[in-house]
Amino acid sequence: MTRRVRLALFLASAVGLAVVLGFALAGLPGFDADLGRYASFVASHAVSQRRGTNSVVDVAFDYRAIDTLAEELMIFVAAVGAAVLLAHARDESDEGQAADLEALRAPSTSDLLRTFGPGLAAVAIVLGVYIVTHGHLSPGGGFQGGVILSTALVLVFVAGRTLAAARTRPLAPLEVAEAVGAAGFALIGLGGLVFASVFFENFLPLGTKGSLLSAGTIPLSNVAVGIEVAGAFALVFAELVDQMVLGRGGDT
Amino acid sequence: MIAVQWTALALTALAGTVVVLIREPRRQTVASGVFGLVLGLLFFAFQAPDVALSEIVVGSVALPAMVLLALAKIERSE
Amino acid sequence: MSAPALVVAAWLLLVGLYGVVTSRNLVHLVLCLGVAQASTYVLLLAVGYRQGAQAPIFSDIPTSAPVVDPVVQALTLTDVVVEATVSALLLALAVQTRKRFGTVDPDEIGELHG
Amino acid sequence: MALAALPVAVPVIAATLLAALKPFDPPRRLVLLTSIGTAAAVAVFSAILLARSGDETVLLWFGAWTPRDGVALGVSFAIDPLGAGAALLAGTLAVGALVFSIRYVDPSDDLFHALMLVFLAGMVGFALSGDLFNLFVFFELLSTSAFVLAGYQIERRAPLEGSLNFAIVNTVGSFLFLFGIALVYGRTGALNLAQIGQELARQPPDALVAVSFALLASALFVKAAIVPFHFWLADAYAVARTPVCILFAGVMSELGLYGIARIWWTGYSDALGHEGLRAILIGAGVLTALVGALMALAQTHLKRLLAFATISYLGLFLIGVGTLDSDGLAGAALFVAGDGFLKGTLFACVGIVQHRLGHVDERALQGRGREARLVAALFALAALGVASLPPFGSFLGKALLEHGASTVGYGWVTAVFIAVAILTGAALLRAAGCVFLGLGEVEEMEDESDVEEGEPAGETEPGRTPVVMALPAAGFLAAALAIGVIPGIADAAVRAADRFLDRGAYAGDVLFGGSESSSVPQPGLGPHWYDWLYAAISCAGALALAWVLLLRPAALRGARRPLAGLRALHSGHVGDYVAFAVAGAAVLGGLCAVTLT
Repeated sequence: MTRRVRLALFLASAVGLAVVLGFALAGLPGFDADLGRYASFVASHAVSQRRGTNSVVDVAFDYRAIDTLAEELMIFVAAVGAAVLLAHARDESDEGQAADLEALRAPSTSDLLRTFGPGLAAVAIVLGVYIVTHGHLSPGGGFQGGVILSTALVLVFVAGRTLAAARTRPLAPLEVAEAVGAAGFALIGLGGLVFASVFFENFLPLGTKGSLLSAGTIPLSNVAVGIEVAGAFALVFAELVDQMVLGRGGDT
Repeated sequence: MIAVQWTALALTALAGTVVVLIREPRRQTVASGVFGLVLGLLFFAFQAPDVALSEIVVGSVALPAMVLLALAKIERSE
Repeated sequence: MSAPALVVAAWLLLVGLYGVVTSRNLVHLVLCLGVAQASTYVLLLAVGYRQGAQAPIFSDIPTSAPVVDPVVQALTLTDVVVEATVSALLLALAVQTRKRFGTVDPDEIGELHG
Repeated sequence: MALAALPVAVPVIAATLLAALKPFDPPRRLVLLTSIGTAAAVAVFSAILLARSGDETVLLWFGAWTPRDGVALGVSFAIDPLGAGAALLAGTLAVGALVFSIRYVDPSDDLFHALMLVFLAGMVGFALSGDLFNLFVFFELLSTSAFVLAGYQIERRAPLEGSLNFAIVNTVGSFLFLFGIALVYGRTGALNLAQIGQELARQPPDALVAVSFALLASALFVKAAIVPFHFWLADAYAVARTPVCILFAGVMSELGLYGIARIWWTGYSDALGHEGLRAILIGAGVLTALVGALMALAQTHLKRLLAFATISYLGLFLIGVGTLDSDGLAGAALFVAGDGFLKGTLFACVGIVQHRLGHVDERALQGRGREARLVAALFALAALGVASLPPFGSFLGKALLEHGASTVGYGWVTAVFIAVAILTGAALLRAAGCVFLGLGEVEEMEDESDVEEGEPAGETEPGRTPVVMALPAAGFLAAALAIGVIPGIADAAVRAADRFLDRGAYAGDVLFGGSESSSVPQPGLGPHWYDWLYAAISCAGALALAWVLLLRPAALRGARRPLAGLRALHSGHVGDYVAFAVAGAAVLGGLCAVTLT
């Protein structure tokens, strides 16, 4: 199709879809309706059943933990996939690799980042760990904290330290972290089957509401997910940085 | 609806449209980061702090970082 | 009074898809997909929002307080992760596309046809 | 049953542990044994579930969150024979595909196996789940792993483009899925399919309910490659590695149709009109079947040919689902299983040809397959099986399906089935005649880029077929045959379909711990004399048309021009594909809103 035909087809269809959606959305309840039965049950029982004060995390990591397992596996696949999809580019520019790493160490990385990188990374690590471990109490959790932690890892990368020290497998610790984190969450689910009776059933003491060690397996799951997400996102960043660095060597 | 929600909704629609209309990738990435922040604000206004935090770390930190790294690669080979 | 939020959700979906269909650059396309994806967050949260209710986090409020729907928020969290993963994969593909085809313009990538 | 979590949990844990070991360079033998063993375990678990679910729905509430007063708190696997059967099909094909990959895949990329296992876990989870949002996450999980698997040969251009188109179009589909979920959740406040069904049955149908179903169906149509959502499939399947193609064509696309049937029968069947939906689904199925068959005829790239044959048959399966009848659904299930194994054989044969000769295009292969007699025989038999040669499973399934269609007043679809069997069978047999017998006059290749392959050319072994490649090909063919001849399988399928269609019984089992089934099981009928006649016409027609195509091509020159227009639509441009998908969603949404309420 030519660009014009494609646009015409899309615009006509979009108008049609807008009309259809308009009719459908008009049937939704307003902001003054009562909550659905599922939602109101969770809202009124989550804290007493789970002792975690953040009912969103209670849903994500307990009532619907299997959803979150599949979601964590998606992150796992994304990290593995980014490595796979970017792998062959690296093979090609092998010759330039050593020189690239040299180049990265010296003037190409901004001195500012190299100086303040570790400090920023430390802040990000503290913040990330806090958000991961307090997911069951306050907004946050393994995913959000994990992404923040991954930026810390990237700051270390961009500061040129890890890459410069790279030998054969600079990314191995990240690969292990993301896989072990994902496996850990699945094993927590399996723990429910082994120590209780059903996959993902809680098998730890619930503790008292509001304390750090409460809500049974939820904080543990958050830590596993945090490790996985931090490793996975850092891996994706690192793969792209790797691409950038090596690409420069190959093309100039 | 209260004023904050109205404002956040209007800003969201605007920012989303701007992201689509900017065709220059680097500026678009910046716009996309702003869009992520605006969405985060909207989600706070809709009493969803967990989602807001997620959207901010993904939409304004992780995604723009990935895009900029990818762009650096794409443009460098030109 | 939920109409404005629903209109914004539908708008983001359509405008994002418009960007996808007309895109001349895969990186631009990925960000447009992100806009369309954001429509689903807005819609889900709008479905769960209740006027005057608070966030479903009971550290500072009694468990009897009216709260917005915690379930849709958990769903939206998953949705945000989906966006991040798909974007990462598509960006990796875009980088490779640049390498193999010398372009990131969908109009000029024409290996498969018929 | 608590063990029902294992067919998902085991591959997940195995995959993540394989990835965790990767930096330590585990021995290749260990990786292969783990992955094949895990897939075999999934197949065994699924078979157990299939046996256990024969009499009552096998229920698993994750986290032990059983429902309270008819409100589902957690996520359930609600397993009946059709779901367990789909999981079993996925597990079995995965075993074959992984065995096939022993000789095929570059030893260096060991994460291939981890990805295959996650992909398998996603498919099994999708087949077993009884929760709408959980269906979505498993759907996304299998999609994301599929994007990566499709693009594995990333140093080549075609896989890259195929993977891109696949990822973008499917992601647009997932937005539609989420809109559908948000709408139905807003209305019912429920995510569990049984609970959604209970809530929707209580209220009069309106645009919201109809459109939410249409959006869910659109998303699943993308996966199931129904016209006009189908464009990405040929691009992705033509370029992926053979073991991946076996799973894509044999079970992944079919799961999209399974999802539509599951969502309709558990959630919407007592809320929306059946007549309207029947017309819509059968219409879409007929269109898809014909487009796929015609496009298959126009291909010379063997994998692309198989991809369009897959699209064509997905259309036929949709007709079966669309009869909204237990015979039709039972027939479709058997047809899917039989055809899935036949497609496995065909893809494996093409993979062997590629491995031995380094090409997958007829024009480069003409007559070069003369030595490969075993492969030729397997390919030709499977091609005739596709054209519904008795007693393959495809014959039995198709006969049952056509019986279902005629009981709901759509007997005329038999003509479509025969036409599609002739066209697709002829395309496959023509390819076989060209490659293995050297028949026909082959046009010059227009440009070199067309023959770019999905596999590394360096590892060809012209002399012989490796055992690990021949074994899956033959095994799949035997399985396709077994589905056609196991005594009582048609009865069992009809009983399973009857239960699948019984929304009240499903809801009772899931939400209230058991129920009396209201349906009276009727014995499934074996093929009638006219089914044998149809099969004879299909096979003879396919052979005759293949003969004409190979030896008298001039007779059909006139058909080129109309076909060229159809081919031009398959442009490879992702913008086109997305525009068509949006158009499809708008049309489907409009039709559902008008006819179902």
